[in-house]
Amino acid sequence: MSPRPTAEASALLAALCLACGSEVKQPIAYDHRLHVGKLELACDLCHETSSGGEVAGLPPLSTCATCHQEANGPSPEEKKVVEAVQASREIPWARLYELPRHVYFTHRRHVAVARIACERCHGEMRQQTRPPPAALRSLGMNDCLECHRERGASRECATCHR
Amino acid sequence: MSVRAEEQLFPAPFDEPERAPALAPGGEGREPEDEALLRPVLHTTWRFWAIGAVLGAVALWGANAYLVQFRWGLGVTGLNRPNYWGIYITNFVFFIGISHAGTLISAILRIARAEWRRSITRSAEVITVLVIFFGIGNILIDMGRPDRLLNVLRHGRFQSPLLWDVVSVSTYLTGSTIYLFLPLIPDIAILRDRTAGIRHRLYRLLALGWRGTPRQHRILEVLISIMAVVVIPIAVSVHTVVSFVFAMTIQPMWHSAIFGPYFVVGAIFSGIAALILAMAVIRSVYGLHDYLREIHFNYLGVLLLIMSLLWSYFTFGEYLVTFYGSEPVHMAVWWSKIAGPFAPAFWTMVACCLVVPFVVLCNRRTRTVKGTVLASVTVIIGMWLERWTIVVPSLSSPRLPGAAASYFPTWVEWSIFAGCVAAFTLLYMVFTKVFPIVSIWEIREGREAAVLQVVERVRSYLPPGAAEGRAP
Amino acid sequence: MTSSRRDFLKTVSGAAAAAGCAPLLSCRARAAARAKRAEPPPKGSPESWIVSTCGACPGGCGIRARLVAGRLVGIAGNPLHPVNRGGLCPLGLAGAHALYHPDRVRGPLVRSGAGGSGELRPATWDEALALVTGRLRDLRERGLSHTVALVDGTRGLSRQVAARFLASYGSPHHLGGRPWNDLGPSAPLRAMQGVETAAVHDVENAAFILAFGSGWLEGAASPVGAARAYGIARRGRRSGRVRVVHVEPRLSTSAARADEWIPIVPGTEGTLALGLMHMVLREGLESREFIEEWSSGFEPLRAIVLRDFDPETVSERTGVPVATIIRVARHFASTRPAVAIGDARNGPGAQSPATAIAIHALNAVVGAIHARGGVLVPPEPPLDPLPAAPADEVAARGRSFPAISAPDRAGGDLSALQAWLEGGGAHPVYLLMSYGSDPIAALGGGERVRAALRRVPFLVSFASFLDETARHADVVLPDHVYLERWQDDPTCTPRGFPVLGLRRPVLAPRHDTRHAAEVLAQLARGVGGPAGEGFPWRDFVDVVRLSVRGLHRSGRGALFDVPDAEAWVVTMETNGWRASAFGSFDEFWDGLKARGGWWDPLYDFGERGRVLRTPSRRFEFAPLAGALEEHAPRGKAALMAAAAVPASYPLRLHLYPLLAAFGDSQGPLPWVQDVLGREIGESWSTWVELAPSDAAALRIEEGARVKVESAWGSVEARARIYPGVRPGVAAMSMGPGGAEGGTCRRALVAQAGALAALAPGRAGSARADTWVRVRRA
Amino acid sequence: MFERKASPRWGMVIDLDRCTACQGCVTACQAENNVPPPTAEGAAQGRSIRWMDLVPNVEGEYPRVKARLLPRPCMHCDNPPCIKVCPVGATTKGEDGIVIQVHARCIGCRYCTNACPYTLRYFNWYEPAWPEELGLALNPDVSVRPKGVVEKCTFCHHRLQKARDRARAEGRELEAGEYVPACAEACPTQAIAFGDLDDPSSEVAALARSTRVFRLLEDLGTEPKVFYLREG
Repeated sequence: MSPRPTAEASALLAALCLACGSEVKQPIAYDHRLHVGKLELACDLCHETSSGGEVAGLPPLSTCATCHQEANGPSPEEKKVVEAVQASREIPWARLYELPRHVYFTHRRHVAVARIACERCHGEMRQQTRPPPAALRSLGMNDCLECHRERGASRECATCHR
Repeated sequence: MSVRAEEQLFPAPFDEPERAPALAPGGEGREPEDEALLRPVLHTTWRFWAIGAVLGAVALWGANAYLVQFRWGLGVTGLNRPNYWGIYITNFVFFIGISHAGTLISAILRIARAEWRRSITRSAEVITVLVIFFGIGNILIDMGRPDRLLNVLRHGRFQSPLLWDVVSVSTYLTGSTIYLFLPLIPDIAILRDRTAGIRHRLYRLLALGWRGTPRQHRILEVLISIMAVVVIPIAVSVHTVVSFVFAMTIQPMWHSAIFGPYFVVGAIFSGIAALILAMAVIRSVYGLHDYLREIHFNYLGVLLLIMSLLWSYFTFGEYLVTFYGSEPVHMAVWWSKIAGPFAPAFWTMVACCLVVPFVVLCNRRTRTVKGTVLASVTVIIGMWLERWTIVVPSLSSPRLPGAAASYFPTWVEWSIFAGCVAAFTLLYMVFTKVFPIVSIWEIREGREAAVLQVVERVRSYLPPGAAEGRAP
Repeated sequence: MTSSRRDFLKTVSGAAAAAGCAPLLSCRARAAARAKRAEPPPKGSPESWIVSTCGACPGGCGIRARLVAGRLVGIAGNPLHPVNRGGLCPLGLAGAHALYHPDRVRGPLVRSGAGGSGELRPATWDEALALVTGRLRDLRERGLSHTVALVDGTRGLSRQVAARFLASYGSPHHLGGRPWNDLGPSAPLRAMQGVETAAVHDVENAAFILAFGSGWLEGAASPVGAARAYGIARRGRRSGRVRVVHVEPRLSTSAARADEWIPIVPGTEGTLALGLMHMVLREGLESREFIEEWSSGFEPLRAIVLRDFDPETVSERTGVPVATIIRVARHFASTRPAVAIGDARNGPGAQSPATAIAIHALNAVVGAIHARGGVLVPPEPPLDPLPAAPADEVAARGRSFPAISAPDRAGGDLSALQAWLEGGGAHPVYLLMSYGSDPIAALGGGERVRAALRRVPFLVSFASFLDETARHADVVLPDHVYLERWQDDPTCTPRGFPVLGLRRPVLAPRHDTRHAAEVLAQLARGVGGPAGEGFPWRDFVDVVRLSVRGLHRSGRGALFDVPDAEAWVVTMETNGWRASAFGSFDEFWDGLKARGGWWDPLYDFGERGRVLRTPSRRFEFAPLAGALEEHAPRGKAALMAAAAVPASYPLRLHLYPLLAAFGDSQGPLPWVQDVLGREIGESWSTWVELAPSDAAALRIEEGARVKVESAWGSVEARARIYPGVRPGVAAMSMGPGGAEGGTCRRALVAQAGALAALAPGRAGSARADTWVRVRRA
Repeated sequence: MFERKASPRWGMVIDLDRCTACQGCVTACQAENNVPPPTAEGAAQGRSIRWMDLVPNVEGEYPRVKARLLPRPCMHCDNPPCIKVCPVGATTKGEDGIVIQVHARCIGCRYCTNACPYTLRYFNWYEPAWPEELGLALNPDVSVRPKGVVEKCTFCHHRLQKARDRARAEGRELEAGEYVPACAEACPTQAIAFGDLDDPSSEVAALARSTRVFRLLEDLGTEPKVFYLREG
């Protein structure tokens, strides 16, 4: 047991810190603009549970494998994908968004029920040619509350905190 | 208490005539007279360091105990369910109560123009300012999440009596500090002129350019008067809202309408006792027998006696009313104090707060320095026990069965308590080393102007006829 | 308060000596004792539910296990299971802690120290199995196969596998070692009805319940089943609220829930039952129909009861006022249906068989046998039997030796085993296996019991937790816990409907453990000969599948379903149709897995032959009359003499069960431990309850440390003054047994030890006549 | 967006005539809500956390002794004394009447625990800890509380949210019985009924109108939403 006064100390920090910490490095420089912008793939094609689940989810290798059995172009990044697919090695995608432990959020409620566009919280991911090292939009409790106020959703503490 | 009542109550002269200083304005020759007041600031003996080291060690021990608690949680205390509050909250109420020593008493005496106040106000005000920190500190110590202190400001809810405390106590602290500082300015200026080096620079800064001009004096007097008036309602509010923390719940023997005045009376009571004790110590340690005289103790002793009776009246009322109400839940707490596990604390409290002070103080022959000090010591102990028997028994007898556990503080809690007392004493000592503990300029002012003023004032009380006609 | 003050003084004096870091050090020690902070599985992890059967106690409740990210994160009741219908007791709900318990045996253990030293070292399965197989083979080759005994706490197919093993191996010693609330053959049913099954009481339909002895709710064979039936009888049926009268020396939870509590002298419940019978007969309230048409041998009993058990005598003996006896008797006999419930427990503190028979006879006198709202005999589910076990001449010879068993004794086989080992046996026991049982704890533990077990040179345990027997074992072959294994769980509902619950693993085994039945098969194959041939199955699931084919073929009953479906099944079956179309066997099997089991919600009150299997095909009163006749020459005098108080031990010891203290198959679970004696506010300690008047006379204060002493030993306990204890009685709760030590183990265990110390090896008779004295420690 | 009818008023009715005091509810609650396993030391100090507790009350003298054993969750008062005193708004009452503790905001002053006349709020005296692997059984729907904060029964509010999410995602209203706290679900005798007190057709509303009904410390005016049905 370690004393964690500073770690969980701060309602201050924790509430504000949806995407804090150091830079997130992805194993492969995935191009959202190419996939989402140009090829017009839907977000939930890769982030499978983003409409109905609790977390959006990161794509399993099988999802990549549907297109990347063989190289579609010369990109060195794609080569890594193809190698992974051929070796049946899962790609260790890193999570960008980490909720504090006491915050409970479900995509189901926000995407399936409230039909909020992904951009509202995640910013213009479709414009990104490289994986961003941090969340495009850093969300805090006030951002949640603002949206809840706008949409007349519940602003009771227990809606998100347990 | 009106001015008149005050003076009738204390028929003795302000000072024995043969010792009365000359009325001439102060000059070179007078300096040595008040040198005794500057001596503690300018000269320090090894005894100071020795006592300071001991107190410092105890304070550090207390700090260490708090670190233990901070690291592991409040589990290191003896608290439990249902005894969620214990010694820390007792200390909080107790220390805030002690803080009424200074500002309130000094302000009342100032407004009442009780001339004998001049040598005691400073020492009283210092108690206030310093002890408030420990009052607030005990609340912080009691918090499960001291790291979330700022939540009180960010998310404060005014429906909670605890917020009233926060506002009231912080206002009181600010007011008291100003009220302590204002009368210090002329004395700082004296020190500024007597010191060199870093101390000189400090005093120069704090003296705010005081030169003692009549205009400055006038402004200072006005400010002090304003603060004296302002600080009284704040002080009353402080202990009222402290009592409201308890009274606003529906816990048996907390939920009481007289808690506000009861707590205020208790606070002044314990405050006077603390002041007497502090004066006695200063007087003997720094040899200020000429400034803190028998008469001061005598007068404060009478005040203490009055407060003791007032406090007893409230206590009697509180317990009698509960007894006649005979609500089972209240009676459970009542009995636990009268004849249950809290009976030792309760009856010691009665002995300390009523029996001893009454016997000692109502007799003029025992109302000496020693007598008042003895009474003060018991009152301080008794008032701590009073806070204890208010905070703990109500929690120990919850309404629903199944949550009964007894509470006794652990070494951590006792250590922190000891640390608080030691740190307070140490800070008080340090204060006496930095500033004169008896107001020099007020003493001088008293010598120079007050006697004439008083003569004038006393004359104004009397019917004009005969006296007017036969002027000397 | 005193202790904390003492701590304070201790700390202050210590602190005065030490430097400023002392308190930090003392806390660090505390930290080492405390465990780490834990986090739930990551949010958004997929979740699944698996239906299985609880195995924390023999109650046989259906459970649903919630799995998230490969972790068992919750257990809930199976709402389809007819025994519990979604409800669960603390033990079942804390099941995940049994799975993740720090005290589990994580792999095979082999003794490293001297015999009985309890020193064990980890071993491989190969090594441990070779050790046991070698011994078994050696004994068999030397013609000593009959010196092997197996104590068996299981039921259903696990029990059959053990029986098969012994049959082929050649030993007659298949001993019952049931946990003390298990449904086992009931003594009165055996004696008076000639039936070798458990009796169940149709609480759900009873209008009047007269409960004798301790805790029929918390000590029931299926606590959840009994509680559910109680709830229905109180408020869940149209026919009105049941009235409950509870007879016990202590105001137990059951007594507190009853409409009337009759405090009685411990061990005299049988006398009271006969006193009530006396009043019933004297007032002509007996069921003539049952007595004349269904029973035989009543007249001698009538004569004895009318002669010896008049209310005055009974009142003097039992301490129950005459007026109460008359009133309760009238109420009991004139309310229909009414049922008297005895104490179903076995083992230490259980009711004596004579008492159980007297209570059963009282039921018979008012016709509450095999009748709605009375005592029922549940039918067996139509399972396929396993093929006959192969045997050779060695096996046959071994089996011809006389068996260590005494099925009609209250302590059952275990006390017979103890007597056997203590020198009463025809031949020594060279190898003892404890299988689903902890014989040392079940016998009450204590030095005498341990010494008896130490006479067995080779002890094998299949325990999942290091229980008392395992500690003394030579080899421990750890079983899975119930959440990790396949098993059948035959049981019944309080209305007498047969139930077959299916237990299946909710998670892969966490440690290097093996299914005990499969290990037995492995041992058999290792021994070779017919024993090896007797187990052609790959694993235990195959055995279960083989057996439940019978259910499928019979077409009777139904898979578990919502309560509303019950009426449909009943309608169909009473009209002679198959209620359920099971489809193919695989479909049936999948249904069993998905729903949790099979049951048959029909109790045929017509089939008298099934429940009365005595030679006369009638209910026999003779066993009771015979037992009473033995005392007859002395008559009343004999009854009165037993009530004399031994001068040096003035208090009677009353042992009562706590629901949460069941389940001797697992380590104590902290949550369960914490709710143990909630009604008196004690949980982690050993305590003894005294009546205020006794405590005052002994000058014992509430919470004082006391010594409870009997002629056999003494134990330390905390005194609790409880107005709900009959004066002259010292009441102690029954712990589940087990050994000391371990992460979560505490005084609970000491409680079991208390019994051992006070009444060593006196299982079954401890309650009636253990006299103690209590004094300040 | 979220068109709503009048909010339900969740309440509980505990039928003491059915209850056998088995304490299944107590353990069900502890397992569901990640209550740290109690220890002997903690129990001796009166620090065990039981959001749902069995409150024993023994009255009278032998042989006329009556023992009443009351399962006691949070009363979820309509007029909760705890909320009034919280200095930081860490305890709130939702529209549906459930009184909730926000562990992330609580400063641990324990004013609410003292203001509650039922003493049913609990405090984390230490960092909660699980011996070795026991922590694997933690429920992901409920956060593990840090040391130094107050916690209490939430009527398993997380279950309400899950049920409501499911219903919304399927485009329907929440059905009766879809949201039940762990204690009510586990009760072997179905002594604990749970539902919308404002819905006249609900079981709880019907039971709450029973002549057997009483509430704990009713005279304090806290308006508890937990009702008891007395025996007999």
